[in-house]
Amino acid sequence: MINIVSETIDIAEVIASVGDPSAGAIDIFVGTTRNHSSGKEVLSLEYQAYEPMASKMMEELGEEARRRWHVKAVSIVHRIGRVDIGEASVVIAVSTAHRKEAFEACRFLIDTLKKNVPIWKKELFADGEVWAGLQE
Amino acid sequence: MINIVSETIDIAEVIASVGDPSAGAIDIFVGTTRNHSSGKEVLSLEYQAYEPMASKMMEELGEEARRRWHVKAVSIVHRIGRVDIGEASVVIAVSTAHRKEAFEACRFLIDTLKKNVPIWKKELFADGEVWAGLQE
Amino acid sequence: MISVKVKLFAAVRDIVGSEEKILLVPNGSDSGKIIDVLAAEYPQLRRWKPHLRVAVNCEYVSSDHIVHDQDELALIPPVSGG
Amino acid sequence: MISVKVKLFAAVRDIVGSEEKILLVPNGSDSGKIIDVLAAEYPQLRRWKPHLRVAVNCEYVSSDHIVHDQDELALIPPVSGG
Repeated sequence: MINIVSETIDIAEVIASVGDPSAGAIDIFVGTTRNHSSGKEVLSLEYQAYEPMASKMMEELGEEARRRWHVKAVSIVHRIGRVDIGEASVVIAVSTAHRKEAFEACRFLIDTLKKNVPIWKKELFADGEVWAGLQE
Repeated sequence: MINIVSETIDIAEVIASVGDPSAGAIDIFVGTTRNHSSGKEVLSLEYQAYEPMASKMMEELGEEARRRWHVKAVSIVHRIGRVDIGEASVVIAVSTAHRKEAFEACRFLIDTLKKNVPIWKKELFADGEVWAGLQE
Repeated sequence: MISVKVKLFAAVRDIVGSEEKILLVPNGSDSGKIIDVLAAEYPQLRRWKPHLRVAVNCEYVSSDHIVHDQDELALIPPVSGG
Repeated sequence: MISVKVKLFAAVRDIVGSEEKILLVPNGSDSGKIIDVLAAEYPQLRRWKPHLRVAVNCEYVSSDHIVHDQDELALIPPVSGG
């Protein structure tokens, strides 16, 4: 399941989507929106994506994880639009025979997604809003 | 949430239990029962625990993770009794401000649980059953 | 001259005030040139240039990548998904 | 003599055929001695001895740990949870 959605991500559904009787391990990463950034209170967040390219890259990343870590199944779901504090903006799930591979593949996927996949986060503060990314 | 249960683990509930508005990352490990072990087909599994000691150690492990990785919240739920193939035997969830700590703490928790927490798995094969552990 | 579509995102979209622009540029233009053409019209883009990656048809390309008629480009400011 | 409770698990429980045993052992016995006392009654336990850890009151202890009256011990075969 590779998906970009504008509603709440159903985490249980994402996990179920990587279920496999030959898998012994599932690692799941959930990115959630924080109430603080750069020392200031964040009121809410908004995500924007270049959808066709982001979907394509997420598919390619999933394929790369399959090849490199003998992944049984991988799902990546990113939410766009407004996301309230504490809600999931991204969910990545990876199933493998053994846990080491699940952790490594999941870590690779979120690290690479954050570095390269064309999605942007706008943080709304009491005194204005700012696109994250350049400062980091 | 530190728990030993004899029914299906509600993974979504475990994840929700570590939600925190100051957390930006949740890593979740799900151990699932595999249909193969030592090259043979596994029909089902049964887990046994020394419950008071297992609970105490799981609490202590959670505390250690909090101290070492600035964990916001941690939950560890292990299932005992019969567990069918593909079902979750253990779910560990860790929330942190940043993802590196979530992955490291979660990895530490499952590695240490598997090494030290007094829980045992019996694998039922077509031709008999065996307690895992000694061979590994 | 060739015609390319340029998709705009995040801070760059806010500066241009539009999700995409259709640009007419000389044959043989590279992706860096596309940014210059837009920056001529929107001077605030100049300070962004060193931070922008360019994608052509949903693939990142280098700044000397030659664009073709009907290509879909995207200016990619530093990403912050996840 | 002191009385200790010994909890049994997994393969060791199957050998003994019981979840726990109450043992009377001499004052000053260490946890290794407890295994020997049980192994005298259940010889199949002998090959397990090198693989067993002992817990006293829910804490792992070394094999020379002196046990006390009313302690709850547990023989811990190699664990396989997770």
